Amino acid sequence: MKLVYLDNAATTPVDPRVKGAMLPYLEDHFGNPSSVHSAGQAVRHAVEEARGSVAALIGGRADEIYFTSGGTEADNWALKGTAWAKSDKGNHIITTSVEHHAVIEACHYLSKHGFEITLLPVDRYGMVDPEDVSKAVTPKTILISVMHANNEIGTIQPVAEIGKIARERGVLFHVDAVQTAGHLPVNVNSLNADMLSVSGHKLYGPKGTGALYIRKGTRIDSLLSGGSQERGKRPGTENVPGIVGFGKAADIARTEMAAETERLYLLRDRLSSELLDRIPDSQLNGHPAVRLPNNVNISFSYVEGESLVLNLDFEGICASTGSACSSSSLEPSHVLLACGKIAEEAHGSLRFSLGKFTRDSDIDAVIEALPRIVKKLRAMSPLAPR
Amino acid sequence: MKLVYLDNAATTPVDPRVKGAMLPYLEDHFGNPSSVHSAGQAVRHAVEEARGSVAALIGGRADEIYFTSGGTEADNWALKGTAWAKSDKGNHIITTSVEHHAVIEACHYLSKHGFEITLLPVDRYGMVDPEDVSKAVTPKTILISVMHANNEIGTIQPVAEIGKIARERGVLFHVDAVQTAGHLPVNVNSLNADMLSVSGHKLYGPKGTGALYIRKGTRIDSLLSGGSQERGKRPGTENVPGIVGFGKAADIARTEMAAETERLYLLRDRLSSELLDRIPDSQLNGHPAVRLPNNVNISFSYVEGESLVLNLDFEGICASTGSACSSSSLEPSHVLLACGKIAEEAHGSLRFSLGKFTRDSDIDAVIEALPRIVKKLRAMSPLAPR
Amino acid sequence: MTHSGPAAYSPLVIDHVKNPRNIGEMDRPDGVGRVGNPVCGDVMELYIRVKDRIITDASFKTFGCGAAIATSSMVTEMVKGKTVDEALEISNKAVAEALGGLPPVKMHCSVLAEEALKKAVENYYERRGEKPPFGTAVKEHHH
Amino acid sequence: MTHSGPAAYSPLVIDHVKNPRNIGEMDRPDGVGRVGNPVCGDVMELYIRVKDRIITDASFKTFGCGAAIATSSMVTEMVKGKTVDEALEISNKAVAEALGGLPPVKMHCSVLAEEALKKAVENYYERRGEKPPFGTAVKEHHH
Ligand SMILES: Cc1ncc(COP(=O)(O)O)c(C=O)c1O
Ligand SMILES: Cc1ncc(COP(=O)(O)O)c(C=O)c1O
Ligand code: FES
Ligand code: FES
Repeated sequence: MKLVYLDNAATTPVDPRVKGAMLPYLEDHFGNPSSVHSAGQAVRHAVEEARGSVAALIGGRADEIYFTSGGTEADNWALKGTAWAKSDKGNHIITTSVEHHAVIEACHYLSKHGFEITLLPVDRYGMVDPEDVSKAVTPKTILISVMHANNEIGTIQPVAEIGKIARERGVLFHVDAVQTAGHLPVNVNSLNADMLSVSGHKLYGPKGTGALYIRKGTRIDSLLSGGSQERGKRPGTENVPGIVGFGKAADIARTEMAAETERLYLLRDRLSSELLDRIPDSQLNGHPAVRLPNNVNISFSYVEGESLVLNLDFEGICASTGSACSSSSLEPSHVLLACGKIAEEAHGSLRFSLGKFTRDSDIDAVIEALPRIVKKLRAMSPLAPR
Repeated sequence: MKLVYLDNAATTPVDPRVKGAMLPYLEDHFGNPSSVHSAGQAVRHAVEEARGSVAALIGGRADEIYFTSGGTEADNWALKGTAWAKSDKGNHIITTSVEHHAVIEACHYLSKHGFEITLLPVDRYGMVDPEDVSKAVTPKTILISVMHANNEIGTIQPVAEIGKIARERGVLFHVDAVQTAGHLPVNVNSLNADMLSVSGHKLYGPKGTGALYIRKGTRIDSLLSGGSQERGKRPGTENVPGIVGFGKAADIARTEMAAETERLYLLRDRLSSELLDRIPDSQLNGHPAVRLPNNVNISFSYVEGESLVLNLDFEGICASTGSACSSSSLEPSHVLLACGKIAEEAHGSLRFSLGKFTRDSDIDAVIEALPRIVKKLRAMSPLAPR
Repeated sequence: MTHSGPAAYSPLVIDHVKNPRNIGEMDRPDGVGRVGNPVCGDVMELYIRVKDRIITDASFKTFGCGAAIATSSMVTEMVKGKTVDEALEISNKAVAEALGGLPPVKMHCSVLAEEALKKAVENYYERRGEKPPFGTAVKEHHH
Repeated sequence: MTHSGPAAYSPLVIDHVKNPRNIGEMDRPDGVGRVGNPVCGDVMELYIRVKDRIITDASFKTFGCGAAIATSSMVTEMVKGKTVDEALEISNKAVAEALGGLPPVKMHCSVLAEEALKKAVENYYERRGEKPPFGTAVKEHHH
């Protein structure tokens, strides 16, 4: 069965060109970039080239890019590293109620260590009001952290406006751009971002790679202590093949983004309007217009998310549900609840995230299968009107 | 020019079988192991299999293995995670003066946060006295951290004895086994280790992978906050191809270790005795017998380490120097100083670390080249006797 | 990408999610049990038909995850032919085992099936004006 | 594995480490400068021969890293033909530039070369019983 993979927000396949770029560094070029000898220096150059590629993708300078093990580490570093470095200045951090767990949980951790966290509300589309950010700033505020786009519902936040406020108020600004870098234009300067998180495996690069952009002059503590890698800020032998692949993925994304985005908008809108048309009692989650080009998130009343995902999987379609019912907690998606959904609706949400390997036929497959599946599940749901 | 790679303690080449195991996870099996659908579950199995392989390598249970981005993260997690989790019980940590920077600097960080660190001395072979460990324990001691074998001079520490002391005194015990796991038998139970660090790229696995063994029931804080990966203790999308490769490398190491070790002892001893014979004013660093099967570390009076490394490199030989003269600090190796070497000698040390791709001809190449090189450098050294 | 089956579910669980047995409301059942809470993402309704104290038929309706669906489906299979009192002996563990096991995080879903069955039997006794052979009613499924 | 050259050194630095120019002690030099400290891992000795205030020959001995060797070697090349006063103008930056640049962490090594040269010229003036045209002696190279 050909797989219809529509879970690109969870992770993307590695672009064959990325794999091609990585292979030499899994074989011949295995040196440690910190080594003085040629075997080490051969790979040092490759790491620095990749740094330039990631910098170019987000409009930063190469010496402001620090490679990490992924988006989670980048987010944790930005939040905790700033908190510890600035604890003499204040203890207040502003973020939103729809951030990724990596940010929310880092804030939770900090709140147990004496920091005060403001979780800003969002409107029913999941959008933050910059006014609210402005009002939340106090003399004790040391950091504002807002995601560029939401991973579940795709809503794009007004980060440029928020960055302007942060700059005016003299507060550091971190942007979690894990879902946008490589997919939409991201520029640390127009966003006034002091820190920005990127993850390699969300843009057709390898898993286990990520980066934190740290604007020159920004005070931040390191999470890890050790050797002098990454200019002493992030020790540990560099994941060279991963970094090289991440750099290649950044290069490809930068040059192909514009055309790809246009293509995705068409696929996305067709998928979303067909499903909403064909399936009664369904509603789009997230902002109808200001959303990621690859995200379709719909709630289907009376049915539960995981059973939707399973039934789609039986037909070779990979999607995901925001409902955390599949984890040990029975909490529905914190994002959908923040948008004002009742728990029952939140449990029945389904996310399709398109990617560059998505074709028209993939969309057709979903449009054909899902109405049948929803019907079947509703027939056995004790909540559906009889 | 064929490369004579004798820097396996810095990093190892990836075993072709490891690369073979990884490739499918860079191509077809790209799913996110946390995803419910088949694309995710296909890789979930592979991650759990790798966990079993790493567990088997160190005699632990699979559910006591937590994958990290490398040895540095594992060390930092063990030290800082224990310190924060146990700060209600005490604030004293015992370690040695010859640990890797990942441990030493983590301790330095903790000392700035109210923890008291005892850096135990070593004898002239770099070995810790278990008696000293025993004497250093106070009611406030929460952790003892001792490396299994030293990465610079190869000396193997009496970790089993130290583990026994730790257990008797009710203190947690962490072992940095980055240089031994996969090279010598390591067993968390016979070592009485509560935590143990491993790094993938030191045992013919991929860079960007590592693991911390955490004995069931050990209280430890997480360094990263976020999703529920690694049973909630180490969030972030798993580096699947890396983890699979790490697992494969662990399997290979476990089955081939005994034969490989025997082979290395012979090569090691030939290299070391020939060099000491042929080059006057040279002395072996580290313990003459209780040392890693792959480590030869020699100081050559009157010459500096980096210039030795460079001149060897001109002849296609990759080695390293413990001297940190190549970094911005001019400090000589903290390990050699701890062994009582004077700085001048410490600056002239050279480390050859053999590996499973090392052949007799590689040893021959060094034996031929190095006497010439030392002679050349001594001829231009203002310190050499005229 | 191979297609190895979703979740960490056993093949039998998958089979029951794919083809749930005994779906649907029952016409004039002899006992009905409803447990769960839509807020928690799971609601289960279980119907039994009883003749001479023997459960001759069972069916269900479920809103919930794969494990919830599979355990509902399996429990309706398991009770058929059993006496109502035998049915009360069916534990959530037995249902999970009959399915070839459940992932640890999904064990709580099998509790729903056990509770729904107990409630249906309780309801059967109630309808007959009898007292069920157990002390107190099953507690509500709260989170 | 390709062999692309070690360290982050320029090809010219590598060339000077491979084939250092003007190695060795000089027989009856007109000026000698010794700087550095074995404890720090670097000691440099620079010898000059001077005729009519023009440096006709220079040589060195160096214990140190690649950058230390290359800058020693390069500075002995650069001073030949210059007057002693012109030699005093040679900065560490000029030496590094002549070598095609040095990695940032290695710039401090080039300071050694500048200082050794200054000391050699100073020593030349001393031997002649003259005062050098600069105020104070170069400071010792401390870390
Ligand atoms: C918005 C956002 N932030 C952070 C992360 C964490 O990234 P990673 O999985 O690379 O650790 C993700 C992806 O899971 C994400 O979508
Ligand atoms: C003893 C020891 N501990 C820790 C490390 C750090 O491991 P990694 O480079 O994988 O972060 C190393 C290697 O550099 C090591 O030799
Ligand atoms: S019913 Fe919600 S997790 Fe199973
Ligand atoms: S002389 Fe020591 S680093 Fe150059």
